[in-house]
Amino acid sequence: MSSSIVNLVYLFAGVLFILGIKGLTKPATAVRGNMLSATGMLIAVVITLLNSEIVNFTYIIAGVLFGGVVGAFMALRIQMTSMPQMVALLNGFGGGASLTIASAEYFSVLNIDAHTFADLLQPVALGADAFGTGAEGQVTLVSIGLTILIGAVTLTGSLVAFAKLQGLVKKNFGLPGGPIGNGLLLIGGLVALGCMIANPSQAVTVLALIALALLLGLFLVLPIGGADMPVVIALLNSYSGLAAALAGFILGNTVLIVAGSLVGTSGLILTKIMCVAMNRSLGNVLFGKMAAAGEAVDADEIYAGKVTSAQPDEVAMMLEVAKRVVIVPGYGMAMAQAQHAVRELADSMESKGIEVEYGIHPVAGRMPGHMNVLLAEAEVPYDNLVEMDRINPTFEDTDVVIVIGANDVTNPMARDAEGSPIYGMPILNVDKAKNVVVIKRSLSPGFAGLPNPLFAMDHTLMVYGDGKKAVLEMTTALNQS
Amino acid sequence: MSSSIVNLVYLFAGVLFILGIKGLTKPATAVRGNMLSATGMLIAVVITLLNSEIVNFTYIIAGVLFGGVVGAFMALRIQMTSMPQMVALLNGFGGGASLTIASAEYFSVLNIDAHTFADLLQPVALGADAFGTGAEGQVTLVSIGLTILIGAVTLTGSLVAFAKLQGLVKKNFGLPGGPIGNGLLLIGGLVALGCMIANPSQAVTVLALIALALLLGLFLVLPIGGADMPVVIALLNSYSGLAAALAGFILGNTVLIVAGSLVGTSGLILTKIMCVAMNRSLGNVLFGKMAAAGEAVDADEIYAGKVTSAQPDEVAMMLEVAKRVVIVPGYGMAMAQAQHAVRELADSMESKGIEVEYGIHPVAGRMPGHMNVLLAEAEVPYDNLVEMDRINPTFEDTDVVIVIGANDVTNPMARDAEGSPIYGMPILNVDKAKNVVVIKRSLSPGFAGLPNPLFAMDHTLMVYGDGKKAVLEMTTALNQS
Amino acid sequence: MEILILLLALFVLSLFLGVELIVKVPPTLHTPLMSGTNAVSGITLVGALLAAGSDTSPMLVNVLGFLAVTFATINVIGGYLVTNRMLSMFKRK
Amino acid sequence: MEILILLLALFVLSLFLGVELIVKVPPTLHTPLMSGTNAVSGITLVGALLAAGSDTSPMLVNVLGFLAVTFATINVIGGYLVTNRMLSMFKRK
Ligand SMILES: NC(=O)c1ccc[n+]([C@@H]2O[C@H](COP(=O)([O-])OP(=O)(O)OC[C@H]3O[C@@H](n4cnc5c(N)ncnc54)[C@H](OP(=O)(O)O)[C@@H]3O)[C@@H](O)[C@H]2O)c1
Ligand SMILES: NC(=O)c1ccc[n+]([C@@H]2O[C@H](COP(=O)([O-])OP(=O)(O)OC[C@H]3O[C@@H](n4cnc5c(N)ncnc54)[C@H](OP(=O)(O)O)[C@@H]3O)[C@@H](O)[C@H]2O)c1
Repeated sequence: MSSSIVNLVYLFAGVLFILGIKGLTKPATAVRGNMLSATGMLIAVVITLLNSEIVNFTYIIAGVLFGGVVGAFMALRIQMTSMPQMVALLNGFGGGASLTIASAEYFSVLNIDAHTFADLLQPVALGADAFGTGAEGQVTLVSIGLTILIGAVTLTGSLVAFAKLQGLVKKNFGLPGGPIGNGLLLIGGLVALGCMIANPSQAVTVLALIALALLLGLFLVLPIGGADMPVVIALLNSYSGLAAALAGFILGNTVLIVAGSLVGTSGLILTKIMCVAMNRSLGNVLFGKMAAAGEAVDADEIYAGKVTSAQPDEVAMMLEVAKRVVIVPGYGMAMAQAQHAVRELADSMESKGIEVEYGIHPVAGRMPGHMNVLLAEAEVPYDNLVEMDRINPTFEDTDVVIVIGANDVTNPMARDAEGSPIYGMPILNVDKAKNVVVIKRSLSPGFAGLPNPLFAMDHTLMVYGDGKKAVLEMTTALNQS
Repeated sequence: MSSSIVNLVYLFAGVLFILGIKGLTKPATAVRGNMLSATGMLIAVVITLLNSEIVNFTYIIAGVLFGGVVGAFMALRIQMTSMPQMVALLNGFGGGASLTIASAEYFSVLNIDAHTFADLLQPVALGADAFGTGAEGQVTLVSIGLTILIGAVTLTGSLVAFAKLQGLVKKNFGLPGGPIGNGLLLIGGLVALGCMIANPSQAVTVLALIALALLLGLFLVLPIGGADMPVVIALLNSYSGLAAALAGFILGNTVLIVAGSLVGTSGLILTKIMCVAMNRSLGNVLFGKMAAAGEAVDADEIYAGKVTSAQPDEVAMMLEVAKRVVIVPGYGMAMAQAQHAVRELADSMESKGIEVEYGIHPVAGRMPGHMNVLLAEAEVPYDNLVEMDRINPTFEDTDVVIVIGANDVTNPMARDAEGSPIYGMPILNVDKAKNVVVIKRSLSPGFAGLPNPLFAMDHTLMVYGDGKKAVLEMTTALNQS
Repeated sequence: MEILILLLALFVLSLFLGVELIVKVPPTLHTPLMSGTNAVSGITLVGALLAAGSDTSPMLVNVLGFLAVTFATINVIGGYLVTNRMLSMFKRK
Repeated sequence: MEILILLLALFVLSLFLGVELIVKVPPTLHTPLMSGTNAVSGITLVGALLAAGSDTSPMLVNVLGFLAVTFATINVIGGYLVTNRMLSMFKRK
């Protein structure tokens, strides 16, 4: 197989990735886009396997079989509500792949026949141009080092993110000194990288780089709160793309560069979208805590004596006379797995001639588009899912808003209370509706840890209970009436 | 200057071109975008001049001075209404540049010291790898040949387009056999190209290619009607971009490839937009006439006794009591240079509290965005220029529509008369407004050569006269009232 | 060196293209976008195959290659499958 | 050959990027877009300079180079100036 044909095929695979992402810009073409992208991957893999440099298929077959089974099992078994964890985990594996590839590339040049760990630490006699002549050798070395650094940070960082989202790690703790400790780790890593470039024959520099980078990933993410994980994942996703692009520079491979850059920009843009929607800077997410409330807000003072609660059947009576209802889902709907119940409630209302729409906040839930995926699972047509900017003007003409498991994204303090930590975050103005029904288990706060004055408003009714159960009861009551 | 620095600078220039076109996606950033793009050009030129290969500056200085003076003179003197001609002419020069560069590249390899034309025709002793070894040599030769072909077609084609728009050439005529004659020319050109690749030492093949391609450009555009020139220009614009990109392959130059492809796509997309807006296929524009009317429409029958005409001061009285007026400009506004007069009329109406908007059809006038440029020249803010899709639903609430020099883009036959040659072309539904005032010199048809039933409608008033004069009179009458 | 600059040019253009494409993805599809691009980043599988399949390299390289192939395959298979599962749930009214 | 493929890759990516960028240009700016891209296509000036400035080539090449420089310069200067003239007329309310 001539190398130019291989390269042409790689270019073709790159085009398929581009077309795949283009497909993702519309729901109607998204499935096909994903298929195109997968086809590009298949083509790239097949042409690589036909490449004459590959002679030993043992490790490849073992790896593909093992990885394929694990990947397929995870993908087919995961519940839609656990999507954030899944993405975190996959992302970690991507980082791991970059890390191991770059290391393999390095050690294949060193050509150490190591049987014990100590063998690795022996310096090797290496020609000056082992990694390529002149500037090219430098670039290759820098790329290897950066790929290792980024890949390792992505690996451990994503695993921590996974553990936090899965509830395996609950505490947020970091190195003593916080960002300073991490800064020292980073500096250490960069020093190791520098030593490696200056003296590539010393494998110990690379081992140090790997170790420091793995630790860095760990301690970068451990201090960050579980709810901020989506931002972290998007950022790490972008890193893993960059690592792939860098690997492309090492191997002189166009498809790695194209695909890696696409992933890199995607992660960065999603990160930015989330930060804007939360009205926080990326620095604040990564290194800060939520800004301490200007004046501590006293939940009791806000709620005392002003909260009205109701039973699901009372709400059903209210729905009966409504013309237009908007459903606002949040993280609690995912927790309660209430998406199917919500769809049934909406169906039941629609069969009574009530106009029903869903108001979707860009950061409702725990990852971008989280609510859309859950409601799509429950077969809610995506035309009914209305974005914040378009639903907000309609609340004044809405008879009842049903807020299910959403909290922060409806908190009027974000709009009115200057000095509040979430002040300035754009919200769904559900309080402008004629009646508001809030379904949650208690008055306890959401992700931002703040009380919500919405719950104490005159036209708000609280329905306490698990989201799924409450909604099911409402539907039953509505159907019987 | 090391060649890698030069190449990096070229890449930077390419990025500036990209940013420049990105700037053009919003009116607010467009000026800056154009500056960025021009800066990219400057940088690319300067770094090229610093390149050590350039030793003889005589021809360069002469060319730049001469070209610069001519270009600047044209750009600063041209009237906004003659913009289509200007673009055609510039485009032709672009094609000419590609043609001459590729020829120069060819002859510099041949290295003929020609003093008479006959010298050129002598075959030259040429090494097998004169244009590069193996496949690279082939690709270079193909690129040279294609660049010459495309460049020459662009050159003469654009010059004809210019002559037609300027009214220098009025007749539409082609080779005997129409498309067949052109097909033969194209085949001849391709044969010459093939001979040149097979036997590059024979300069006569290249000379034949140039001659055939120049003729092809001529006879491709001569048969096309003057009003279709914008489509032709956009297409030739796209060709000149492709020629530049091909030249990039010859020279192995990134910035030529990037810039050339951007121009190529731009031209193609504009061509497509125009064809869609006219509801005609590209093939129909290039090779067909407007489809003959299914049943010949008799203008007399449509107009006889049904057309009401009015004087400008009668219209002014009508405007006085209007709440909302929409102005629909067309090619006639450009012809009459009435854009400033129209702005004054709008100002005068607005000062009386009337809401005024402009309805802009995508192919009103003779090039895409033609009306926008003219009205911008008259300092109409671009927020007031409303696109077809957005203005159409508002006509029902509009008291008076003033159609000035527009015809086809308001013709209800496009909507209602199946079988009409313009049937299916999206139009401005001005006939839905309460009153329609049409300013033109007569009942004669527009570009499509069709009568317009709008003129015969009960709620339509025709104001006969030159566009500028009629509008000025209206303004005077309105101001006096 | 010239090749490096061309690779760099490719990188820069891909970044621009990435930005233009991704900003067009509607919020509805942001979760599938994340998992889908995740799968794309598994393109490192190509590099992994080269590392795992060489015969001239020492054992250590093959083992690293095996790990890389495993990781990248999980990423690719898992990413595409889960994205497909999500996307096929999206339905128009 | 490898360089050729990289150039081709660059070409393909630029085409994609071009499509994404150009479709975003609003109709208002279509005329300046035409003249502006026209100016960009004058980038052939770079090639023209190389052809006109070489000393080893025969006279004929220099003359062709001179023509190319002239044509390309008209294209560049004329295109940018006229685009700038048009664009500076566009004003917000
Ligand atoms: N989507 C993203 O991409 C993203 C990324 C980063 C951060 N965030 C942040 O996440 C937050 C999302 O806002 P949100 O309004 O969706 O959620 P939220 O503010 O975190 O509130 C969720 C609410 O759901 C309730 N809940 C939990 N389990 C429930 C169950 N089984 N049944 C019923 N209710 C239940 C909880 O109240 P009870 O305990 O009283 O039931 C809680 O108040 C925002 O602050 C946003 O900034 C989102
Ligand atoms: N814009 C583009 O990109 C583009 C490209 C290709 C083709 N086209 C075609 O061009 C046409 C554009 O439609 P349009 O409605 O703008 O123009 P039109 O249909 O060509 O009609 C222009 C009208 O202006 C009148 N007129 C000419 N000089 C005038 C003056 N001095 N004062 C007042 N009126 C004058 C003419 O009528 P009198 O002679 O009676 O005055 C004529 O009927 C469409 O058919 C379109 O398909 C446009």
